[in-house]
Amino acid sequence: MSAAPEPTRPRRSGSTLANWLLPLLGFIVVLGLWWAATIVFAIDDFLLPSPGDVYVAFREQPGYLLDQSLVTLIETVEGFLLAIVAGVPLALLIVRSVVLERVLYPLMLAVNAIPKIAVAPLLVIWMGFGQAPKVVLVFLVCFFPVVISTASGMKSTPVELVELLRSLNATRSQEYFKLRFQYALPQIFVGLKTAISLAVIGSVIAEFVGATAGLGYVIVTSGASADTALAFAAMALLGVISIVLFYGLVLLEKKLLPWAEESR
Amino acid sequence: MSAAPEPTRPRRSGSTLANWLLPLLGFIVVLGLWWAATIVFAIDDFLLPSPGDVYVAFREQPGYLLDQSLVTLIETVEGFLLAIVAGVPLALLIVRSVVLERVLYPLMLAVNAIPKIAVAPLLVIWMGFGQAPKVVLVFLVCFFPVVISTASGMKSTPVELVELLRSLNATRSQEYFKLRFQYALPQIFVGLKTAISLAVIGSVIAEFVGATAGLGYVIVTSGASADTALAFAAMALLGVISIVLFYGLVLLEKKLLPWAEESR
Amino acid sequence: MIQLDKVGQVFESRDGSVHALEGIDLEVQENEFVTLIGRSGCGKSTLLRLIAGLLEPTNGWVQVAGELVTAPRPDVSVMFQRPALLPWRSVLSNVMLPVEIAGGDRGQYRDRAHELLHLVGLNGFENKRPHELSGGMQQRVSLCRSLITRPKVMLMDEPFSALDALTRAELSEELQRIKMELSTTIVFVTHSIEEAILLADRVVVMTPRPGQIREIVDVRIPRPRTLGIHADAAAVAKVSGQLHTLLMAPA
Amino acid sequence: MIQLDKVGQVFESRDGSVHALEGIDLEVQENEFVTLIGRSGCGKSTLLRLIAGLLEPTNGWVQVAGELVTAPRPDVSVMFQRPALLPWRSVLSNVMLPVEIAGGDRGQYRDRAHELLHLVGLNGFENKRPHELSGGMQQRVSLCRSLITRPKVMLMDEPFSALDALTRAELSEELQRIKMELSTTIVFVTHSIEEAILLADRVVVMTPRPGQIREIVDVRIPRPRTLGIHADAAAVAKVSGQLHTLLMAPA
Amino acid sequence: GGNPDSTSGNKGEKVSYLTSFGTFGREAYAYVALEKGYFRAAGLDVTITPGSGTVDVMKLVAGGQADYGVGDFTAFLITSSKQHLPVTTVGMIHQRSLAAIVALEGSGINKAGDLVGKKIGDQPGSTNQVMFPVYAKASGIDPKSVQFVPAAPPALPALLVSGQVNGIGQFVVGKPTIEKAAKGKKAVVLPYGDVLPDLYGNALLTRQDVVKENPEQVKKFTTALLKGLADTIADPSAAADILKKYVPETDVAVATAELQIMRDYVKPPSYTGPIGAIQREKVSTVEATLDTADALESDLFNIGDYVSFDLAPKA
Ligand SMILES: Nc1ncnc2c1ncn2[C@@H]1O[C@H](COP(=O)(O)OP(=O)(O)OP(=O)(O)O)[C@@H](O)[C@H]1O
Ligand SMILES: Nc1ncnc2c1ncn2[C@@H]1O[C@H](COP(=O)(O)OP(=O)(O)OP(=O)(O)O)[C@@H](O)[C@H]1O
Ligand SMILES: Cc1ncc(C[n+]2csc(CCO)c2C)c(N)n1
Ligand SMILES: [Mg+2]
Ligand SMILES: [Mg+2]
Repeated sequence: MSAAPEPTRPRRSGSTLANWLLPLLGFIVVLGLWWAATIVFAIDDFLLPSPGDVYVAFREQPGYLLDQSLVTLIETVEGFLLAIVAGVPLALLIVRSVVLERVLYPLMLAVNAIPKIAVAPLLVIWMGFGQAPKVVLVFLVCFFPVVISTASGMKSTPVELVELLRSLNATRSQEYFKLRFQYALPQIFVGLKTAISLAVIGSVIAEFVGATAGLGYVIVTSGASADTALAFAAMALLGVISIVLFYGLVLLEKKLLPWAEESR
Repeated sequence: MSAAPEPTRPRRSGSTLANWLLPLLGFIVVLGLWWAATIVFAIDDFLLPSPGDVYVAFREQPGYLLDQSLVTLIETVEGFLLAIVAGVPLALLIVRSVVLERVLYPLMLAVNAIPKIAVAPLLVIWMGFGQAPKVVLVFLVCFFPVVISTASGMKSTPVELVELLRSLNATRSQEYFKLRFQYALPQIFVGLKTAISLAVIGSVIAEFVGATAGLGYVIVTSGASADTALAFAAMALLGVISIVLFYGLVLLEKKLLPWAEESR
Repeated sequence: MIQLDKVGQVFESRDGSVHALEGIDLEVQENEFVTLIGRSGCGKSTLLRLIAGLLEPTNGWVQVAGELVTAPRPDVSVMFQRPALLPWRSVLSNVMLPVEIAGGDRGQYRDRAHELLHLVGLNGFENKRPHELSGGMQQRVSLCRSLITRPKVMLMDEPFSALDALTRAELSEELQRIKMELSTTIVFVTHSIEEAILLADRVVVMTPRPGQIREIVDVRIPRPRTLGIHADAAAVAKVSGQLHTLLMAPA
Repeated sequence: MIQLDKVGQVFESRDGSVHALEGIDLEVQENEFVTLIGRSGCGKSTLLRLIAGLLEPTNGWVQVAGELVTAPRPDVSVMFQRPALLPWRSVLSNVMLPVEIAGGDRGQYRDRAHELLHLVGLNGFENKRPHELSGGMQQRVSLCRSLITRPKVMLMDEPFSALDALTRAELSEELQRIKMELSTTIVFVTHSIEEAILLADRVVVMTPRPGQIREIVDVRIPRPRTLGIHADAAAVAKVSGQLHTLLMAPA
Repeated sequence: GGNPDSTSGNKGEKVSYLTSFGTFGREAYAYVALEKGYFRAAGLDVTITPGSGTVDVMKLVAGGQADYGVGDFTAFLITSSKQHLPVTTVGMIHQRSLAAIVALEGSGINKAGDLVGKKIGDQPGSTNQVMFPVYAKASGIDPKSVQFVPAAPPALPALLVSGQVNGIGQFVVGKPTIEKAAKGKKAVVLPYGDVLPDLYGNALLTRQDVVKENPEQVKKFTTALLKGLADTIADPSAAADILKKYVPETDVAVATAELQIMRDYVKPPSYTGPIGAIQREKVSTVEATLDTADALESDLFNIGDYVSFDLAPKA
């Protein structure tokens, strides 16, 4: 309870240099091992291109690849935002009504269990070749974690705080907007961080079917012409997009919720 | 702190009947809407088969579909178990070494960001047509949530308990096996529950490429011969497998960790 | 100010019904300081929640300021065992929360908030977040919050029990001082005999299963009272012994 | 039994170094009951952790039973503020944990575990899980656990502070009884003056920044001592007032 | 239930084989050869696995995961010119290309000229898409006047029937499947072979080192497989029944219809050579056609590395 730091809580060890250096080191070691493997075992580059091959594939058409990355990025972000816009209010309803919760949870679980890759062609058939089916797929993929984390965050609001607002004669919407939603934010961010990786995968899966652009499209077409190095370059860009979006959320969280880190 | 129930904690509302009836009702309503939609809008059955069509497709070859389900189920469970067997020890290492954590986390994040569907063909090229690439893909998909949840569970062990064991002069391995691992179990189960849905999806994705059996194979082949009803039947079975595995884990957790529910 | 008449409260739960309170008759005068003491589970919190309008009695009735209580009242404030501050709000905006919820004129109350924070020695901390304060400071913020709307009645459910004994003593003395400056009626739940005696005009001793009032003890020690060495040590020891016996003995 | 000689402890942290303890000289006799009292952050827990061997002093040295302390010792047991029970273990197996960790003969100790549980009034609860017990009962289990290996020294860090005042009084009295039956040396940290006086042969009063011993007060009140009405009220009030003054005044 | 991954069960030389795509009726001949014991008689213990398109088959054969596989010859040449996979052709399943654009009756598409301004769905990199410019030029339309949208092969029939596209790239043998999906509507098939008679269809592929190190096995395998192919086109419905035995989800009627169509592509009416033969002149024509279409990447490309004329049945 005292403001003094807890004596035995493990401290973040030291320098920000280590924060960057160690992960970088990890990546370099992995790249090195990969490269060595392709040389030592003389692996054909259609089986496993070396990092050099992948870099060459990227250098050959950087502009094109970046354009495709942008397409994927936009689909990803749109679907992700859509999932937030739809998921948060639904979570609110679920928290307010036990009946709705009982009815909707197993349904969402079942929908979540359906492999989205099997749904992608159906979406194209229903919605055509535009961005719509991609955004919808991303939405489908993100929806579940967003709803679950928002609902469970709002439910975990301590009874003492809820009772405080009740004792102040707060309305239902004050209870939800001044308290529960705010309280749930850190947990909502956990859901968002889960969802964002899924979102990237979702847009790629959608682009496997009926797309004319995007990194998923690049992967399919390069696969179809046995250009494995190009496929790897596209996957590496996907990795970059994922990591950037993930740490973007981490940053946003730190900005928006400075209280969350210290007070729990 | 008292043994008496907390007065304001929301109680689980009533009967077990509602526990079953409400979700069932949800499913029935959704099936009804779906069926009505196919009739009212006269939707062609290769676009959206009615629940009846799907049932007929299942009835035509129940034995065959159940065999394929079994194939998928076995791959799923094998990859899932493999992820546990490999992920838990790795999590242990991560918890023990800050350097390893710093090196491995971003790598795992990057690997997790690569769409597994793009990896599936590569696995087949590297490992052939057997079960191996499917199991490996399931493993890849499950690994991350298992490691993350195990590591964060072990790390969240209260310092007071760790200090207790230290004060008893416990060895490092006693600290990890008598305390941290056990303490992490509820959180490990959270990871397992996340992983199991992904596992099912993973095995299906793997079966899209170079498989000769399994529900994923059924979905691909039925799609290619425009038998949408059969594809839906396979997806429904996938939903069933997912839900069964999920609730199996829930049950196992209740059995193994009766203390977890009440004491936190 | 507060009247309880044959109040009973029965909770229905899976393993049968719990008689949390039975036949409670209690009258609290305006400006009086009453403490409730009793073992865990004897219904102290339930009683407070009934007065606060957070719960409706299954038997009898509760009146505040001559009106039947059916919902939380704006002139009754509640303070809980834990500070219950919203972690994302600054100290000032936590104190202002009741005004904001009620939709009052914030400008006018802001001065009062600053005054109150000054009163409890928290001037300069207005823009800190709760996690930057110690437990005792947090509980002081919570006290200011429950005073901001000038409540006629303050209901306090073990507000200091999570604090260490020294901070607790400080805050108890502070509460007496504030009580003397602002005239409010206070019902205060505690586990501590020391605290009950220090604060109360009357101590209500409760016994559990079912929750009933066992005895009401008058504390006729002049104010301001302090812990430690003082002239009334003998009187305090007497009341203390009496309460101790009442609480420890079987009902 | 315990000797501290010019013990100092400096913690290095991001915002500079904290002098948690400085120049602590203290000798605790065999079979003595010493309580440590002081405001939050004055280094009480740090002192206990040094004696327990969980921390090495940056200055001076710590001896237990004539030997320099470098690691936790099997004949020293520690009891914390919270019960620290493993939630997946039964009461009995929680009590047996130290034996299990040390790899001792379980059969022999099992009888002792049952005896201890009987001593604290928990017979019949051996196979319950911690969450089925109240806070006071859990702390009793924790007490049994710290007694199972017949420690020569018991270090207790605010073991009862999370309990309500009445349960706390009961357990304090129980601890005195046990102490008289089993002869151990006890160092007991508390925030409560009442508790410090009730339990101690000597009360060590500490002051913060840097953590130093301000004074050591002898408590010459005959045992067994109880709360409530008793013959020594005046003596208790005197010591209590003295401690109060020492603690409240600036260092 | 059945497992399409089937072996003849006896102890012979272990050999693995990939179909070109899935286990449609058009792939029945391998199962026929297996069922009738032609492989066993040749001392081979063959495992059949469904493939997933020419390029995947090439990669799997090149990577050693399969010894033999079937893929479209044109797609094979185009891919080989870019990626130089160590794969070669040892026999020709279809003497004429099966590639076609398929539309539905009543969609206004009845001939190549009607494709102008239309939307065609196809798998990226498929022969149908790659060869379309050649086909369009030969048919007298501007290739750029037709829009191709990419889609996975399994989604193509549904896309066509749902009207999302006006036509799809398919093999001619896909007609029965489309008609089944279209619920009675007839399919209009525009085979590339009508205007590009020299294009080959599917070819039998194997690794270059197998050809070098074990030509005997290649001969035995090719002979046995082609014998199955001969039986299949002689009696399509019996072949479909055999396929059904190994692949229970087979629709026998559709498979039979496919095989009936395929007959004219394995042994065209004007064709006099043996089943499976590869003709040098025709390969040169194909190469020239591809060159004019700018479909071959590299000037260093030596077609002799990718066609093993010696091992194929001789005319
Ligand atoms: N909502 C409820 N449902 C069922 N039983 C309840 C409820 N609220 C309280 N009780 C029961 O009523 C009795 C009185 O509870 P209450 O919380 O008022 O006691 P208390 O005196 O405040 O205890 P403590 O000192 O531990 O805070 C207890 O037996 C409790 O279990
Ligand atoms: N591991 C540590 N690293 C840095 N500072 C520490 C550490 N442990 C303790 N301190 C600091 O040392 C001082 C003494 O801490 P300690 O926990 O011993 O106090 P305490 O008397 O037990 O307080 P409390 O009554 O709140 O338990 C405090 O200022 C604390 O912040
Ligand atoms: C159902 C169905 N069967 C076969 C093909 C033909 N095919 C499969 S992949 C590919 C491209 C070659 O790499 C081609 C032509 C198809 N499209 N759809
Ligand atoms: Mg209470
Ligand atoms: Mg401490």
